[in-house]
Amino acid sequence: MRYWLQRLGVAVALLLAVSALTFGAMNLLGDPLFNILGPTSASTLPEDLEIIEAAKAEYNLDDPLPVRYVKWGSAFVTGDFGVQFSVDGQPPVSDLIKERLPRTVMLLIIAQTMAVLIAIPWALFAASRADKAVDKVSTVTSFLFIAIPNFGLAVILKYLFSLKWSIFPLIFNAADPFWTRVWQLVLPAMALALPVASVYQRLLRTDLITTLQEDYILTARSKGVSKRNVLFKHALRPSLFSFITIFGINTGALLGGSLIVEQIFIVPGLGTAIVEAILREDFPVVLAIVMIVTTAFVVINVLVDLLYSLIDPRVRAS
Amino acid sequence: MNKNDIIQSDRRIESGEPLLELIDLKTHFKTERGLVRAVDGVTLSLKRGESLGVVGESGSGKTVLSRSIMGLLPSTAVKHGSVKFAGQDIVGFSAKQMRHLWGAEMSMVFQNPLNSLNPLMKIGKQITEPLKLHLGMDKATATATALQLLRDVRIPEPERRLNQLPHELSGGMRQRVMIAIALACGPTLLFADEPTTALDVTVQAQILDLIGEQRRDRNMSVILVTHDLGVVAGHTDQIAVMYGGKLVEHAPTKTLFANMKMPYTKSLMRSIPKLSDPSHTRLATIPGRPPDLVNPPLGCNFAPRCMYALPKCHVEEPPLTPTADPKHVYACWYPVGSPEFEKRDAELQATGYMPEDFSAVS
Amino acid sequence: MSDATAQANADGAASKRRLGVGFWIAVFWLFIVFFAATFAPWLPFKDPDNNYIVSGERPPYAPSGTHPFGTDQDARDLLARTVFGARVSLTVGLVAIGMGMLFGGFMGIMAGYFRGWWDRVISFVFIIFLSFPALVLAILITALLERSLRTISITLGILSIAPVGRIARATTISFADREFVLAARTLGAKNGRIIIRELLPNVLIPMSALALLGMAVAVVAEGGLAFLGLSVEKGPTWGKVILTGAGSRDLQKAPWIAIIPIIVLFLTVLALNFAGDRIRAYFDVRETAL
Amino acid sequence: MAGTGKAHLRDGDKVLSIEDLVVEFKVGRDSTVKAVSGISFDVLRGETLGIVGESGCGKSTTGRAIMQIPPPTSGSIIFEGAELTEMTSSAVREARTRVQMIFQDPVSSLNPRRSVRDSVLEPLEIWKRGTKEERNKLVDEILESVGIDPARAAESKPHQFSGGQCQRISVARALVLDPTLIICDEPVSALDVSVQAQVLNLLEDLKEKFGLTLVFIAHDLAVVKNISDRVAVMYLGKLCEVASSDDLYARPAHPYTNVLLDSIPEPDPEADHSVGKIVGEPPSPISPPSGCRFHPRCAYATDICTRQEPQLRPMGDGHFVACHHPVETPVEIR
Amino acid sequence: GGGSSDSTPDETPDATEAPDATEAPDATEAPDADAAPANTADAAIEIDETDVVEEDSGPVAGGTLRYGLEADVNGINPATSSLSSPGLMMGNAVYDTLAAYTPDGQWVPYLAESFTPSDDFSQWTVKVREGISFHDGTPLNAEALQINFETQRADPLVGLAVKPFFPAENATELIDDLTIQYNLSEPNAQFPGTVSGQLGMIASPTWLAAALVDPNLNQAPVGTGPFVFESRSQDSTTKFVRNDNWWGGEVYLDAIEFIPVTDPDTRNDLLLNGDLDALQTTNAASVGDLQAEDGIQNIIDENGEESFAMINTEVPPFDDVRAREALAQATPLKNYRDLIGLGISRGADQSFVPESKYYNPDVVQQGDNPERALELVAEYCAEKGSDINTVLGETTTCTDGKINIELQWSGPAVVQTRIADLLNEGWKNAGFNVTYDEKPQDEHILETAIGFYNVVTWRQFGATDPSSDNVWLMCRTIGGISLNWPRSCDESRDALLLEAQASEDDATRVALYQELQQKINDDFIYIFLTHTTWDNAFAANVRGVCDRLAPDGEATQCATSGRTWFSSVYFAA
Ligand SMILES: Nc1ncnc2c1ncn2[C@@H]1O[C@H](COP(=O)(O)OP(=O)(O)OP(=O)(O)O)[C@@H](O)[C@H]1O
Ligand SMILES: Nc1ncnc2c1ncn2[C@@H]1O[C@H](COP(=O)(O)OP(=O)(O)OP(=O)(O)O)[C@@H](O)[C@H]1O
Ligand SMILES: [Mg+2]
Ligand SMILES: [Mg+2]
Repeated sequence: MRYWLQRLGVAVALLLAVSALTFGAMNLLGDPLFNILGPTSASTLPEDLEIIEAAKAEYNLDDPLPVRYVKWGSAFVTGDFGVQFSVDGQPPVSDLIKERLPRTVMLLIIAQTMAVLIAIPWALFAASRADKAVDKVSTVTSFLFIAIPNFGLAVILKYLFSLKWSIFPLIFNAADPFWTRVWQLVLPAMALALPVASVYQRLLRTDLITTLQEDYILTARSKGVSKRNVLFKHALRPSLFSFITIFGINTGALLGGSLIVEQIFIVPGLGTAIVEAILREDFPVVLAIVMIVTTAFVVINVLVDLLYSLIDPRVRAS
Repeated sequence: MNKNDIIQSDRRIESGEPLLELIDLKTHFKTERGLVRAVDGVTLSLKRGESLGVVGESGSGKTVLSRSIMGLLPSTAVKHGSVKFAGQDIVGFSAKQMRHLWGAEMSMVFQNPLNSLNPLMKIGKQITEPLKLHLGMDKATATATALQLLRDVRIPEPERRLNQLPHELSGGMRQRVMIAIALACGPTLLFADEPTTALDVTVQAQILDLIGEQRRDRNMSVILVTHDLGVVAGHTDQIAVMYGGKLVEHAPTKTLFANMKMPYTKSLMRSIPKLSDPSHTRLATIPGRPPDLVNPPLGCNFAPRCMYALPKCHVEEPPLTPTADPKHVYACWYPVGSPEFEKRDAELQATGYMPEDFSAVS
Repeated sequence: MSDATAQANADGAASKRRLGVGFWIAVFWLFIVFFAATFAPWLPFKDPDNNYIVSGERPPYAPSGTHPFGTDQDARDLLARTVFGARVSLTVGLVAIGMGMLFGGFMGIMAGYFRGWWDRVISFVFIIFLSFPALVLAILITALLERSLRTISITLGILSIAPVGRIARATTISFADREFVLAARTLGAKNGRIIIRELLPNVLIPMSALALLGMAVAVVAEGGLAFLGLSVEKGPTWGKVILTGAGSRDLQKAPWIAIIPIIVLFLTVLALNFAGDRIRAYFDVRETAL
Repeated sequence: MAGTGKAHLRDGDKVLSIEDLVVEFKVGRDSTVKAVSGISFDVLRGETLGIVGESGCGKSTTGRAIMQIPPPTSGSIIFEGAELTEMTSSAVREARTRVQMIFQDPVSSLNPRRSVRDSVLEPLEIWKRGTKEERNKLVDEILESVGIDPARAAESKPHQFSGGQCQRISVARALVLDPTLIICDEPVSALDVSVQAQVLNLLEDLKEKFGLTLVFIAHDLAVVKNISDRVAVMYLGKLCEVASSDDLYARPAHPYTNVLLDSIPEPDPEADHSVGKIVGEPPSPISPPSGCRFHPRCAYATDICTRQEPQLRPMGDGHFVACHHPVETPVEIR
Repeated sequence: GGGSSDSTPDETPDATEAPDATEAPDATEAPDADAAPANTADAAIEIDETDVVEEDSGPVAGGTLRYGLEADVNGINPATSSLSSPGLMMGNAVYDTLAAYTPDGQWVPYLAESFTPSDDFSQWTVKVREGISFHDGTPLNAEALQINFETQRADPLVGLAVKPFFPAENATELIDDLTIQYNLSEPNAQFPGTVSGQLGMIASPTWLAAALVDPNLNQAPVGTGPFVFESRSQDSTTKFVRNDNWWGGEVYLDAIEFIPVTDPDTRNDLLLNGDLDALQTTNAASVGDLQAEDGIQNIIDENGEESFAMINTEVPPFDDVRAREALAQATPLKNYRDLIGLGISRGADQSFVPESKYYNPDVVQQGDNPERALELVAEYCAEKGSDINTVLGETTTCTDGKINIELQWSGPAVVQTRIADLLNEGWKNAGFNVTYDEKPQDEHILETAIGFYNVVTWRQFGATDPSSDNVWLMCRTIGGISLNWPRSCDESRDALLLEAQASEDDATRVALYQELQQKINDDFIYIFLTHTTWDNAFAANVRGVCDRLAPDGEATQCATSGRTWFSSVYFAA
């Protein structure tokens, strides 16, 4: 219990730090007034000055930075993420998030699922034949996938699967029915998943090989357990730890990858949104997305911890 | 091989034929450095109910020997010679064929009880696994049997243990569980590879007693692998001494301790501090390090470190020679008791068995 | 020694002690790339910015004797652009990982050696950086500041601090518990000496293997930034050169524009990854003796 | 047993004197491991004190407490007349040069990335002893005396040596600063018997040659007996019995000592191995048993053992035991 | 369509920048957008008939048209959003304009029943048709027009294009329920043309008022048009469904989905794959491909904007005409036209295509003359080399005999970068030392508007009627925020512009505009590069794109600056 409280404390501190950093950076390096008003912010006409004054008052721009941060933060925790500066009419950021988040979440879920479904059997296969020819081929393959930059892979996949062979659709269309949209996300997810699967595979393979050298594997074999059952029942579970850790950490990295993949596959998700928002210095959007991502990161890593203790009761004990 | 063969061979065992027979067993590993001759020609036999101690320094091939018999070797290993188990040559058996023997006919207890139990699997499951596998028991029967096994190895509160994980048990208890697993299907041959090295002395005594007791109760053969002459002394019927992958001396326990023939065995014996000796008693040492198994020395493996070695030892490999007692064999040109040995020993006595030059050791 | 480890060591010893042909091929490739990049202005490459238009023929021109890698849509020589692009990509990689090693390594060792509050604070800083998706941070900085080589190198440098630092910390911790460190303390060595003489050599090797991987990551990250239009403004970089030909139209009609630089990038990243992996394995001294 | 008391402390030229040493480690928020709970002993100049006991009984912790890593929770450690626990950290650093330690794992006690000669030279460099030539000469001499070829040491890393050789190098490193006291924490447990003998012999030789005082920690009573003049038996953070090594073997008074002795497998097939039996598992040092800490596993335990902690009392001939029911009747006090 | 902020013939907005040329330029463009009574515009509109399949039996109802746009928009409120081509396209679905153009460039009434000018063209009386109501049920009347006008004028950005041409007071008068009078500051014979684009799109006043309070409503437009807004997902699909009660008659399509696809290649691929039924593009390569493709119908329009490099005449060094000329002479015009225009977008010397009646054959864009450029640079530097180029900070205009300038453009976009590199390649070899400054589009527009630049790449001009482009050229639009981006004021030029605007006579106007072109050319304000080629491409089964009729029966223009209309569109059965 205490442990979880402590985790919570760290999580909160982390969110505060991340938000303060982002908030500070955006306000110091950017020009919020311009981002709210656009060209009008530079106007010297009297009627425009009024608008400028009004905007300054509305967005507390005359307050010192810390005060603004606190105001932003206290609104944020009540679910008021502010308005989008760069969109006409300044609709609430929460609208954007509501629309985009599910797409990105779906993309990441498909990607992670694919990665795991590819990586685990692959690793089991490679580890059970460690250092044989097949394993070497698999190692080379995984190296290739790790070394190919995600933008390169995305471009190649799109070219082959969408353009050349027309297996997957070229574009995400928000107006299509749910399952069609899911289908539209499969190829982008694949671009994210393949390198990640390779990373998972290599990690899991190494751990499996280590595990397979443990005495208890020998025990299992000397009991007469078949090779397959040794792999699945005895070796897999104890080998999952670094895999799970990386799985948690990778969620952040995957989101980074989705910035580019969403761009290439034209998926209007959080990745596209944040790139756009950053370019236009749409602070509330950037902040909201950064906070969501960080929170997700924290939550996932807590889940990973939970998963740990599920997999390994020894952790629960301590 | 199938189950029937084994049952058939049971008759032969009772008829006094050896349960296990090794004839010139060699196990070599292919590595980039070259061929590692981890076990290099071992001939032995063991009757049902007997216990054999295998001793030797680290790296002498004890573990590889027992795993060669079990067929639990990595793929880089190459075996020659023959291993007859219950009359059947199992040297060429595939892992699939061996699976019927593992657990059921021969099983193993490992050195490190911390590692040899699956850390994430409940004790109960680990014990019932082979029962279901080999004896086809259903869950309830298997659990009942497991309970009985835990009682047999004297684990307190066995019911509770079934649902515990290894880390919740102490080292000694884990080793007992290991033994219970090994005994589960009533094997005829048990390998115990340094079963007590990681344990405290007090616990060690308990475990060794337990193994001995189970051996008698079950009329099982035991091969006890250890580097501790003290351990084999009190718990085996015969002893095989290994050096550099070779069997260098083999005798019934009492015979061996009474009449060590190999200078190596003798030096090993002398290097152990004994409680009965007064404090500050000078210990004998064996200079140098064990032979490189890729390029073993010419002649006797032990010659380079042997304080009694004569030129012949460096050229010609001594064969296994029986003594007056045909059960006692050794491989040495100038065994303890031979005139050459005695002469040299007298010289050494004067120097307190210290090798003259330490740097020769490095 | 338990039998399992004995065996593992014996198994591993065989393949571990040699770097292998693959490693040397990787090093050879890296050497070529680094050499060409470093001395590009003095080597007989074409002008990477010039438009080598052949009158009457519309670029892009396919690879040929005059343009071994072909040209892009503006008839610029892709070999020259790839080589000059390497200057940027490799600078970014080197600066990034240099910063990572310097700051991350320092912080990681401090955290791992002193533990306690040092550790808590530094680890927290690392977590902050790790919980941002790196690319988001990179875009944030490059979008808000000028997009010069310096900004981008430093940005990616900042990003490599946390990952390198974490490894440094973990390695330090694993060594700080070893008895030789304890021995150094019992001999009266002060903290500074222990860190420099005892820990650093041990931490540095895993870190330098990581450095190669980190360089690979930075080189790819530059490409990612280029894909978002946020790489260095002026002059070719690998990412920008690839992006020029990455449209589906050019991929079909003039695939060499994107594919050749992608292959160069890919091979370089592969070589860095591979060399890093080999070095790590090579120096992974598991104490074998006994 | 869980004995306290100081009856066994002696007068004389004491190199080290420890009184009421307590070391506790916080684990988690509200539990402490009571690793060492108030032990006292002393070591005379030129003497070898052996400390034996089961795994986890606090042997290493005691050894490290002497080096002040970590400093003990309470108690006094007087080394050559000076109280270590009250020294400034630089004074402790200075004092450490005269107390040295050798560890159990020979390989991990040496820096894997430095040549072993470097490791041996290191202490001299730290303390800037002598000129460069003098330092080199000294190191070479000491390496020779532990049987390591200095030339090879200069170019080799630890993993190129065997365990026994590494342990000898550790000994050389401990020796270069010319210490008074060396604490050996299970220096031979990881070695093969043949190599173990080499190291034990070496220690005996060096002790004579350099006039050392040793504290020798081990779990193997036979080894301890071989090298020690006096042996202290520990159980769960307390002392059970202190005696000269021959005396301890001849007439072990504490039930635990008896069990220990009986458990040792003698390399003699005729030996009787059926006597000492111990029951149960060692209790947790987080919540040690009341009274005599050995009582839950003791065949002789009575009511008093659960309530009252026995004090060390003399059994004659410098033999002390902390037990309410010693196996041999102790000499009546006064 | 007039000035997009975009500099190039290619897809302006770049990959990351979804909404296009947002701000000022569009808004401003709209008012005068398309008013030419007698423009030969037509000459440059070409319908690629070859691919049109056999005429079928006639319009049938049904089907959803998926239209690929070059960018998404920020909002679809004609009174407050600066609508770029994609925005205007969506507007065409949901709004009707007061006037429309015929294929030969004449304005005709559309939502308005009639336009009646005063004698001097300084007052226009507009009467709207009776019995029309907005999608929300609000009736269309004169007051609705007035509210639309005032909302436009009050908007800080859209207002920029309105205010310079109307008096502050009494700009409109309500005559009766359906009639309103507009009072202009100066005579304008082309007034109805100005209400055929964004400024003529009439939105529901109820909705306009609500949108002022809740600006989110800008995303959900309400007009009188043939389609009713249904849903919008930013950067993805905006959907409109058929208005079954459209005043103009039967509408065939069930729905239209507008899908922004910023990458021109992908947009093409989607059309060819059948994921889209139509698209707009200006990318020369794409246009070429689409024309080569069988089964695709193309509507090509070269009348639109021109691409050029635009020079800020206020800040040294370009306050000196020699420096400007040097830059022009240094410009690799041929390379640009070959490599970027690909022979698809033709080279431009002025803002009129050769087919236009206003075209001045004597005006030739200077360029490709580095020797001349170097001479001028030397001359300039000798004299004014120590002036300060404030755009570059405290840098002098010349160092080492080279002029230091900054090139700014809107990015990120691949083609934009290629263009910058290409221009730089010419400039740097002819005495210029160029600093790059790539800016996100809105910042780019802002810095251009406030005059914080040396030279930018830009795209603008080409209104159906040239008078609609006045706003870019007149002295009165210079200010804190200038729509006269180059900040080049010439009273005599203004006089020409006003005279042309007030005249209905073709010959007079031709002469005036030709003189104007010569003036601009002499001043080296713009370095004209190419004429933009707009292509609206349709799948083979899309019909009726050019069949839209005005209520009074005239045929209407079928595409302008990349946008088309939808009321007559249907899918072949
Ligand atoms: N898989 C393997 N490949 C190559 N060599 C091996 C392998 N397994 C063991 N060896 C080598 O075979 C020799 C004998 O090893 P083995 O494990 O049998 O020794 P041991 O007598 O059991 O020693 P210990 O007392 O340390 O357990 C050693 O030199 C070891 O390095
Ligand atoms: N740093 C520490 N933190 C917490 N507990 C510790 C720490 N060091 C030692 N302990 C605990 O203190 C007790 C005594 O440990 P110590 O290492 O002194 O035993 P030992 O007698 O040397 O055992 P061994 O024979 O296994 O080396 C053990 O229960 C151990 O778990
Ligand atoms: Mg072994
Ligand atoms: Mg210890």
